[in-house]
Amino acid sequence: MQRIGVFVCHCGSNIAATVDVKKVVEMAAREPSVVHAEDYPYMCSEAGQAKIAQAVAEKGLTGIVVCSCSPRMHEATFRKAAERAGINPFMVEIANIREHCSWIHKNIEEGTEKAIILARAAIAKVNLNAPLFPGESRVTKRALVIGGGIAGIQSALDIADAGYEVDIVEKTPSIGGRMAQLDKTFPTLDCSACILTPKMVEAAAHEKIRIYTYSEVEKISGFVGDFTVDIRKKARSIDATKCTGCGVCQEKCHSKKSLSEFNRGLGTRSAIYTPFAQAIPNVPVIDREACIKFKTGKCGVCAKVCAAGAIDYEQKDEIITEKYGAIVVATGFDTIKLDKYDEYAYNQSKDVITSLELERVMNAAGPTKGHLERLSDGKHPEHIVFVQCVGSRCSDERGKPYCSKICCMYTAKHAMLIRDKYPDVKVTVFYIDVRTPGKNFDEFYRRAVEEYGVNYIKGQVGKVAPQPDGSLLVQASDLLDNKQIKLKADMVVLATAIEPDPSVRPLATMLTASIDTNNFLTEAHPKLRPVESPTAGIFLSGVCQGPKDIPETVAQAGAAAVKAIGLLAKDKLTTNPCTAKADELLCNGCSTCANVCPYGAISYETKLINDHGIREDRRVAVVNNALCQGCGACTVACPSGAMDLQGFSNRQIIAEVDAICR
Amino acid sequence: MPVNEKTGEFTPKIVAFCCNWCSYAGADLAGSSRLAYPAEVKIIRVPCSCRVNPMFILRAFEKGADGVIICGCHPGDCHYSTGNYYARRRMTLLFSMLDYLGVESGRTRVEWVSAAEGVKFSTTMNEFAAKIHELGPNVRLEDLRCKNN
Amino acid sequence: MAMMKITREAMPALYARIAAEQSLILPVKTAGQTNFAAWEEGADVDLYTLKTVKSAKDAFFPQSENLYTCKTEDKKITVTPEKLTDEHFVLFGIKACDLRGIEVLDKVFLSEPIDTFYAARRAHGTVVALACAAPSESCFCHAFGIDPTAPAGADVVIWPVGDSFMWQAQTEKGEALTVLAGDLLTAAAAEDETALENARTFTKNIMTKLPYADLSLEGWGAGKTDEKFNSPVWDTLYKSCLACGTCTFVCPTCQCYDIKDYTTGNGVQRFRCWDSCMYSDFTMMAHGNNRTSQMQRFRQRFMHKLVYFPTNNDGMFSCVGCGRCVDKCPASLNIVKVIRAFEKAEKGETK
Amino acid sequence: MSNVSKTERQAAMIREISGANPAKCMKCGKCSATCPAFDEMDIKPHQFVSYVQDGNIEALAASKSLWKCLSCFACIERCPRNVKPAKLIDAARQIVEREKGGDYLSPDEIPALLDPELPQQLLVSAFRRYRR
Amino acid sequence: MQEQLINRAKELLADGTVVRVLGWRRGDMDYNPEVAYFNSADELNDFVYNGFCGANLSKYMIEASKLEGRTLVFLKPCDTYSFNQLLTEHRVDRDKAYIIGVGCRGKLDIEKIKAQGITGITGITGTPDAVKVSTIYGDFDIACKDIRLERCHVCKGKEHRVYDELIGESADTRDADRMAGVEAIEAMSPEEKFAFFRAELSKCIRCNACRNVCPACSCRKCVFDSTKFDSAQKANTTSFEEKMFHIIRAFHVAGRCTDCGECSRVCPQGIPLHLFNRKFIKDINELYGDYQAGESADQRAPLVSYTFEDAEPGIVSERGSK
Repeated sequence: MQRIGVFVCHCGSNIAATVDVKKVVEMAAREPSVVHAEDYPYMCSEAGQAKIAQAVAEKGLTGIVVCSCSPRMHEATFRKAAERAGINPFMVEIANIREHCSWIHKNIEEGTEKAIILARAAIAKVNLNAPLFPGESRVTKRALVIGGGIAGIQSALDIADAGYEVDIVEKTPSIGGRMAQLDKTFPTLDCSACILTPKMVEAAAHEKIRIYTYSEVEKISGFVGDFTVDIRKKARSIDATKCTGCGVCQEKCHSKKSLSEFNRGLGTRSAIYTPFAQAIPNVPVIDREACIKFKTGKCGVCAKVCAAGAIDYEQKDEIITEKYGAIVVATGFDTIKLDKYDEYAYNQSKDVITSLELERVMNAAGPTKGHLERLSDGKHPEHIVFVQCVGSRCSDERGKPYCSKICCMYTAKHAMLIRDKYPDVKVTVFYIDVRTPGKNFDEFYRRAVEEYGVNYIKGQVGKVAPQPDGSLLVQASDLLDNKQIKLKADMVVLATAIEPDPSVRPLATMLTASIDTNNFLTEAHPKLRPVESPTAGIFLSGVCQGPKDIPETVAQAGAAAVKAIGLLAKDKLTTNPCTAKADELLCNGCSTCANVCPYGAISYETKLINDHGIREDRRVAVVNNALCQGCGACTVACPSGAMDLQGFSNRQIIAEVDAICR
Repeated sequence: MPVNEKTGEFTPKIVAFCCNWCSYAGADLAGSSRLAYPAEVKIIRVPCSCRVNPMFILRAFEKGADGVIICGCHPGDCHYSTGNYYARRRMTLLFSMLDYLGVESGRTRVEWVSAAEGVKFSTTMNEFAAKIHELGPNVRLEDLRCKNN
Repeated sequence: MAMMKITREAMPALYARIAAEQSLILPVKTAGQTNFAAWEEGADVDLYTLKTVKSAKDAFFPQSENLYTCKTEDKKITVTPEKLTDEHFVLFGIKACDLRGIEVLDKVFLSEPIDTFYAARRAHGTVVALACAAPSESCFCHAFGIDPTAPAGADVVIWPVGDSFMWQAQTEKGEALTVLAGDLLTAAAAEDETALENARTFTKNIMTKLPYADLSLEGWGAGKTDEKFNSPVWDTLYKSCLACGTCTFVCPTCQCYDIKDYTTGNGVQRFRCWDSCMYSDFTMMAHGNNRTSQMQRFRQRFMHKLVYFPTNNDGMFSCVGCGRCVDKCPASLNIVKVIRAFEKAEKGETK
Repeated sequence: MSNVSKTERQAAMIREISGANPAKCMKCGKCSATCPAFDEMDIKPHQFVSYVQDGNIEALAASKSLWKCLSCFACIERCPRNVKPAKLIDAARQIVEREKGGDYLSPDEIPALLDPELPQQLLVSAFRRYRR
Repeated sequence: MQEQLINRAKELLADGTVVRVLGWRRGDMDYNPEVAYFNSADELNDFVYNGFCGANLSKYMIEASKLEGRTLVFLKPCDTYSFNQLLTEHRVDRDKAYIIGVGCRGKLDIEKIKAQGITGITGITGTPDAVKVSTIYGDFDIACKDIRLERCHVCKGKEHRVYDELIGESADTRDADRMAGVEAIEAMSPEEKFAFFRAELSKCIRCNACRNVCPACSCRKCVFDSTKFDSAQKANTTSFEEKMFHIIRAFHVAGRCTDCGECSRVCPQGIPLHLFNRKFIKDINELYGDYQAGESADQRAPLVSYTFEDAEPGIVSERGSK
């Protein structure tokens, strides 16, 4: 039998006011295994903890029950105190007589009676507690960053600067991401490429960073500190070691009609291409779907013109297997498809574009060389209408229920830039609310209105109708004037909702990281652990976690990097000892437990088992303590009761049930 | 039948299994917000709602509990990502079986309570306790050996 | 003692009369199955079913009974032994085979050290036996020298004859019951006795036609351990055994029990309950089990009934030929198959 | 007192009949931007939602708008919040009709009046609107 | 068909495909053949296959899988579901089994013959449609459809789900609604339900026949035999005593039970145990989509899967006690 000490805390008057603490001590002392019981005003104080040490020394306690506040508050405190006193920390249980008792019950009799029962339940549990010892697992000192946009680049740079190796996996041919597609950035209006390119170069040049572009994560196994990842390096059809990036192949390529992904489909590119001029690496890829050589076997002009002999039509996908201690997910976003929004005529008129497309139109390297013109006829527009909240804040299945957060600001930016460069163009913005929380954000918006004369109208656009003369009829409401208005516009720009990049879903499955209903990765805690995934060793960077602008993304990327660095700085990880454990003698090897394990922590071995003298080879479950997080799903799935959870064992919980019901 | 000695009223025994991450924290919040609910409710902390074995529930009834409620994170919010989905199926089937055996269906309940829902925790417990009062003592699942022993 | 008679219509009144004085245990049909149970108003008494599912042994050796209760109060433990029965009861409608089963149990429980729980029940029970009229194909009581038409060892024997039952007290206890029955009984006439004799002859005649009429126990009995124990026959026989306890629990003579504790919350109830040597955890000890294979467990059961028990009890077999195992074994195994398999194997050997 | 409760009852009825929840409205005005009958309405579609929300049913019932809505359902189609202004309007119309009391027609009279060219939707809509 | 099976078994033994045969051996009555291993052509002369070979041999394959060499096993269509389920759970070794899918036209229940008041049976002979029961008290002709096992009235069909070869014709003998029994109970008031189950379960003698025959209850050590869980018990002392055992047993096999009906067949007290399992099956089908355990060996059982939109447990009280 255990020798249990019970310590009842007054918590000043927080507990003592509605629980007769002395009575709890008296009743607890009567329990068979209790050899010591006392009360103290503040158990969590130094003096309170000293009481524990003293009682352990004097009475030879083997288990401790502290009747106090929630274990979520001070369980760790008392476990440490026990450890210092020479008792295994897992021999401590807390009876929550504050949050679950004294604070909610006014009647002292009721409160005392309940506190006594809660104490008994904790005593009953401790009776069955066993010392537990945290395990250790090693940490591979290398991080993987998935996604090579500004979030991924920043995280990688920060981790690498701390002295750890980092690999970036980017699915497109170049790093840079969405930010590379932007023309200017708010609220400073500096050129996006001018601030991004140096970062890209820095990442490429960093001795600790390896960049796998045109590559995707194929398989992830392992656990925090020890992930094994298969990366598929797609065949570029170019030998990157030979390519000089001269660009002649792209000029000479006969297939030039593929839509440019980088220009959002507004311009074309050759079959052999680098997405944009500053691409890193500056090594083209051959789009095998478009390449004449691959389609017909003829052509091969790029190979002929390549002085370096870098073209390799035979190149195959390559699988690279690498170990990582931490993974940063920075998969970013895309804009939603507008197929379901017929009323905005996006699919009917070339002059209705998304804001991201406008970025390309405004950009000097874009399809119009930076000239603001209608994509249908190249004419200079006289009136541009911006529509806010297209697909954002929608509760129907067409759009997204959340606010995309960045649209108000970039629309103000676009309006301002247009008015600045082309003062003759009239700009009207239809908004529902203008949301500008951020440093210098509202000032920026006000400048658009006050200094640049952008016309903001509160009211949503109901319909955009292409007219026979090529103009667009915009029908909207002006809620402040309570009027319905019809405007003639030459271009309409839709502030299209953003959504997580579709690649995140299969990735989340591979990572066993949870995602929310909108496919954003879930953070471990929305306030206190916003850059960590609930799955240990996975960190979140950028829009994959939720909509955010560039400064926020960079800030979060840095935060994720710090968390990853914190992990990589450790040589060993201690693992939570409250893990599942299979009793080999009872295990059927049926795999039911493995089917419900969210962490893939259960595997099977065929072992020679000696079952009370019967020796036979049996398939039995083995739990990987480093992977197991202790949820207990397996323990209930297991019909024979072979699987049990240490610290919350079947018998412990049953003892608590019995103590409460007696 | 558990009876308050002074008032002579039926005072039920109610066991609440709360997952550590959401519902237990929700109960803590109810406490720190001073949102009262009957002292008849006693909480057992489990790591996840998927840790609740149907045997625990039957055991509680056998030992004289009059109501058992399981609280976990909202579907989709499980700390272990999927635990409450399994719990949901298990409990649905178990409750259906108990109903089939003629046990009053109000004696068992599952409620998803997040760490932020102190109010919901308190209202849920008040409602559940009221329901158990209405149903009276659990006779059909108790084990007579535990009575008076 | 005098032969009396009671009509079938008068039976309910008899039950009520007995039950008013003491508890009455008799075959009652519940949810389609007939088992011995305490009579209560409206009970569906069923004397027609030849074999109750379980034997009547529950009346003296219940499937589960408390031995004592430990109650913890603070740090004290109080132990309260279960009170021995001090109330009289009547066990009504037991068949000759089950009655022999009780005789077997007596050998076990009433020899030193005496089982006080069993002894108290035996002392307080009055046994009314019901003679068989229409044996079934699984009956083989005759192989153990039992006459189903003349149950031995009862306090009262009754015989179904036409619309009545013949009633004859065999002991003083039986006489007392006859007195209690009072005017419900009438003296039997000469023609009644003739009818009874005819009925018995008819039944005995049927016994000779039953499939197991020729069952022989030759080769079994006291002292046969060595010949049987190592026989290879066991190896093939046990294979279909499911290791359930059906045969044991329906058997009138199986007397093994386990002692277990039930935690009530404030202490422990120590109870004993029937156990089965067919169970893998039978006599489980810290080091394991002394019979590790189902073959060994299977062999144990039949060796015990047909060899060990006779060896220790003057040749008395601890099988009564009730045939319940024949009827109920889920795997269609039974003691007759065992006996015959050996017979066949041994004949083969001598051939 | 009775007036208040009547208003509340009516507002609740509108919610029930329409199956729409005006509280979901985020005041974007897309319904009014879309409405083909906007100019003829004294209370505009987006205001309709506020009126129901505020329990200002009397004014709503007295409005011209009630009878100007074409039931084209464009607002329902485009509403990003699933508030269904046209359904609210339709529900208000029903309430007004019900208060008048009495059926216009008995079911027996209907077949004779049916125009085979009549769109079925209108017919069903009419039944829904005018039945008690 | 019996001769065909014996001959084929002899061939397979002779050519070394299998080293033993798992089948049914002639009993001491016409109606009680027992499960047996046959190691030689000689022993196969006692092999029998008739209407009383209801026993499902799948579970015996757990032990047979541990033996050296391959075992020939005869599986009826419904038995193959159990075999598949055992395969899913790694409890049998497919390579150790040579499966002859044996034809089945419905199996007979001796209890139903006895329930007609027939006793003193000396012989049963017959065709697939009717049997002649000879007794010392006279002879009786009975139509097979009146004495089929409960499971045959709700036959899962004549398809074998797993086999190496097929011998014999099967027939789908379904003539009843599988869920009718469950629905009848669902329609009762809580008091009636409780009274029904208390009466049935009070008969239970905890002989464990239901558990031990059940192909889904294949645990090496049942929780109810294990001291680890504080659930070990052999028999209790109160009246509605065995509810815990039966509820938990049904729960443990929920989603894994193929509804083979062996539990009800073997219960010495005639408790309709299938009503527990079918309740779970019905709920699973209604709430999570139709699922038949053992239909194939690579299905994911309903209790180890989920969807985001699963019904909430509150649906039980919403549906109400009808």
